[in-house]
Amino acid sequence: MKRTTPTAFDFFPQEESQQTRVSRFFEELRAGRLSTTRCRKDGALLWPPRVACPRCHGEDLEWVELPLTGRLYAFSAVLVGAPLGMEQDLPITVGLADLEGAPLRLFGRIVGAGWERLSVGQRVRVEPFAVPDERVFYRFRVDGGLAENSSA
Amino acid sequence: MKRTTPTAFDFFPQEESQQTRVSRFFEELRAGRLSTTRCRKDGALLWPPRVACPRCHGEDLEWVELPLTGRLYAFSAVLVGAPLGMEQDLPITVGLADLEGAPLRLFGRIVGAGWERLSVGQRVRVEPFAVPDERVFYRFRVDGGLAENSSA
Amino acid sequence: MSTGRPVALVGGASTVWGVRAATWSELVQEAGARLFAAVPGLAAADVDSLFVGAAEPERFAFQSHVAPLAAELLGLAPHRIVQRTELACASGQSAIRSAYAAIAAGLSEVAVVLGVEKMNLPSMAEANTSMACVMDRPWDGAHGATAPPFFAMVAQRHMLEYGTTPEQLAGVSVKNHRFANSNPDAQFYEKKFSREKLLGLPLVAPPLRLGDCSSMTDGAAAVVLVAGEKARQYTDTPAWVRGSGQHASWHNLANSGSLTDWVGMRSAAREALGSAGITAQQLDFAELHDCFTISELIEYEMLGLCPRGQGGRYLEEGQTEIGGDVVVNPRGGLLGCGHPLGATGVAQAVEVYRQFTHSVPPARQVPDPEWALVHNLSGSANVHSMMVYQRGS
Amino acid sequence: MSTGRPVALVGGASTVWGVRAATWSELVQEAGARLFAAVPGLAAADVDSLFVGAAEPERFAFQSHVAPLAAELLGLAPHRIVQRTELACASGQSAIRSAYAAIAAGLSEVAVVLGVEKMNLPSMAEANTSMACVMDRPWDGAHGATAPPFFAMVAQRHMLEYGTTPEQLAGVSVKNHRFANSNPDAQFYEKKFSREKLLGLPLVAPPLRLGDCSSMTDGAAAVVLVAGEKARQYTDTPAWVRGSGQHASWHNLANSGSLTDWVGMRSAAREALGSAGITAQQLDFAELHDCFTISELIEYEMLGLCPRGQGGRYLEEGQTEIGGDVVVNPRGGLLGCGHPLGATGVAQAVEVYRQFTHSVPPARQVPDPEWALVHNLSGSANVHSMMVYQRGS
Ligand SMILES: [Zn+2]
Ligand SMILES: [Zn+2]
Repeated sequence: MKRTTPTAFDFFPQEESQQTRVSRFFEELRAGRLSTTRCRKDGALLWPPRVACPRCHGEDLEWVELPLTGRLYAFSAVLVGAPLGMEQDLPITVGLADLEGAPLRLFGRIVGAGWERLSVGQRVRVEPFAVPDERVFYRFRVDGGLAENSSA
Repeated sequence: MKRTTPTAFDFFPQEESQQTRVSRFFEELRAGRLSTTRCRKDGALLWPPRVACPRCHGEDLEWVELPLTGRLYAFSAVLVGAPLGMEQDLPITVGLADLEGAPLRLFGRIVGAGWERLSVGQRVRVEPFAVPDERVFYRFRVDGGLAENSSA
Repeated sequence: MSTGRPVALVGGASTVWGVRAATWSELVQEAGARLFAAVPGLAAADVDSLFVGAAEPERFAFQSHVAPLAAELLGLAPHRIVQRTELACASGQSAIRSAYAAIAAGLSEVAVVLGVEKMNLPSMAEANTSMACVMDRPWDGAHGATAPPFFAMVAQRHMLEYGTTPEQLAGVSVKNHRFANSNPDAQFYEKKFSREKLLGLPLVAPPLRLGDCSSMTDGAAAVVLVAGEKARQYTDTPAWVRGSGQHASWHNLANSGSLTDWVGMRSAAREALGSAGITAQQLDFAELHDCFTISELIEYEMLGLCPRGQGGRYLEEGQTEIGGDVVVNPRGGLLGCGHPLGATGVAQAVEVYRQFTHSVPPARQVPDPEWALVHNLSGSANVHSMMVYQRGS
Repeated sequence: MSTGRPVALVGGASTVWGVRAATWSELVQEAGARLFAAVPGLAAADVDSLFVGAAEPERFAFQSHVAPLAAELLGLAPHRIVQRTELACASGQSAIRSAYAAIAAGLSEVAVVLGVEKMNLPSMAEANTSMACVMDRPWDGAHGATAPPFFAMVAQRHMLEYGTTPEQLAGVSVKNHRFANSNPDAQFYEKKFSREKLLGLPLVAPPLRLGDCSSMTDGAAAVVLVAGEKARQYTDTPAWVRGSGQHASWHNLANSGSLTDWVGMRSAAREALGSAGITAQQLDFAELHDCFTISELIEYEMLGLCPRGQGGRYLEEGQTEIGGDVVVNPRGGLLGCGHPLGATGVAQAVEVYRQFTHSVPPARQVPDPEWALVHNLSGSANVHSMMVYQRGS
């Protein structure tokens, strides 16, 4: 499907090496892996994937794989006011999740349960999903059952 | 025709009184008249149509009709690099024309002859034309024959 | 504090804000007409510089290079400095700060600052799309996130960590809408909101309801800043710029740290109040950036007006009403006035001048104010901008 | 001239410019890495302010609120001033001017200025659409006008009024491309252009051919400005800011007046040279805004380097080559380096520092330069921005 309407994604696909120096992130994601870059000099784990380290300003970075599970630190949902091309997706549930085993709090869309059934601490799993124009992105899927009580 | 692709026009029609305080310009143009506003206090002829006078900062303006003929002060043409939605129009000839009988040098697109056949001083006539989404705008049409020699 | 020349704000004006049947350029013209009417001593020929605060004219109005366009619309021909500043929701204050620096440095004598935004488009989905690019767009915005879900998460954490209630959130909205009922420029000038009504409005991003969120608004505002020695040519009551502070620390949401401890605001407050040589308790009123109700509660805490987590209680005690510790948002705030991104910071400064000159309706007049603070956050509260003004006499 | 503190530019760096397989944020990161490598004394913790020059990130990169995003990418946490300035093609210089004012006013001690633009998109029609909004978009841009046809009309009038020839226009391009062949950061570093070749390239907007027009370019550049007393901590050869000037007079094309007499540039030159206390003839080199070949010829005239209408002859005499009166665009100009809108003005300042420190290849080194001028026009040459630098020793 060819999209010409602006959405919150790039207007034109820019996930390939002709457009970005971190195309490997998207290649890995297609293969089901979440990855980012880490500075070889000072060990800083960088998100999103970088081409220079903001701590030491060096450019010697390496790719590392990230864990695929995390627990919600906070969440909400867009009930009205979606961007173009996303109106049909309402409500759009989103949240911040602390990855299990990596010092990273990741933001993303949540699927698998509406906001009314979620609570802080809920376990989620990172998964890739297809975006029009042969793109890929990641989202959270509710994982391992829902807690009894809802905090929202 | 419904357009969602950006062009050099407003993305959405904004010629009605629900969107602009100078909707009268477009109404007049539909009727074949070119108009603008003039300051009642100091007589300043304002282009494009204004809602406040930049000279005296008053808001007491009146609508006046402008002449429909002018002579080219300068012109050129876009041969490559058109905006979205205008690619099929290349080459796009444009120019500045001194209106005959009003102290105004108007910019606009020129139709009726390509840039190769125009010269400075060429007479042009202002005409309305239809823009998708039931909009209207003005352009210049080459008027009264072409000069012998071309200056471009 | 600047080591340069003293700088005074000597007047200002605002258009009517709301869903306006007017284009970007028409709003600018209205602001110009009202500014020159409000500051009779102002002559266009004396204005050497123009600073425009505008967040996204490239998207909302499909217009770039907006500073010289605004100059033409205002009938100005700036020959010292002409520029537009962008800092999302704080674009207006950013323009004022630039004018302040230029005058303090001796690079300008008389500067006009214009703030403007046209946000209500025939397609609101297009407008919402534009709001998604205030955050780290490819990595956060692409998930569909705009401001409401972010501040909703902030509210969720504040409720979880401190027990803040929906009723306390609504209390902010009640107060600011009540003040807006005395402000004819406000988007919600004529609309009344009780706590009960607010708590019954639909959810926008849980736990935030419609009344917890500021609006998409069309509007413009303008002020005049001059070198100190020229101030008396324009007014008997200049508003002196006495302090400023600003802080940016992160952008991508992964790097936000605690959602309820806004370290950038604490840093900006230290700089702004410290350079003015006062404490927060000495303020007579403050224009705080209530883009959402939760924002204002946390801002009380970050300013040091109350202990961490006690913003809701501080509000309920009435400490930010007229008669309390520090009046907050007598103009009506973003909640009551609307929030045309680039115009908000400038209109807050207009309110400072109006309060200092006792030229607002009694219902929102702060008694005999001497010190005022203006605050804007921008984006995901990852940037905080502040200025402190003192009334001259 | 500022009445504030002396301000020095103490170093800078540029990314490689061209059609880059890199995003907006990746260009920013590259500029940061190169800046910190080029200025070894620079510590992120000492940088109190960040000024970003960017023209249309909202459209080209669909990203707003770019100053704090850039801060995160550069590893900076500015706690004094953080803002982005927009002035279309002069956005980069506008950011430098803001840093200059802030430091002169005592509001900042150490400031980083970043200029950046990502212009090459998968759809160039989309990019061209964005360029149409630099002019008065609803009234002029809607006719399909972008910069090339406007400057083509300027060239047509200059040819008509003064007899300027296509060969003279091409001469500007020959000179600047030759300089760019000594600049590894330049978009056309490795491309050779003879006058014959240039005159055979296709017309873009008659009478302008491809070689008369600067390109759509991806690139970034950064510089460091500091309070005078701190300059020696960073360099033995500071570039002192000695003068500045700027002028905006109209926006809609109907209000342009003569296309060949740029009164705004004459005003800006008076201010900039006057505040520095020098004449144009005392300049050793100048970075002039050669967005199109005709621009550079008219700029010679408006600076007063030659009489009105004689720009073409002045070029042919070789007066703007090394060995002539005033070397113009030793960096390679916009024609040779490309023109990433927000980055251009910053890269010109980088060239000033490099020339002053004799750190460019001999083919473009100006002999022992002391005075330099940087000029940007923006839009339809309706705004002119200028700064004057003096080499410290
Ligand atoms: Zn590192
Ligand atoms: Zn008038």
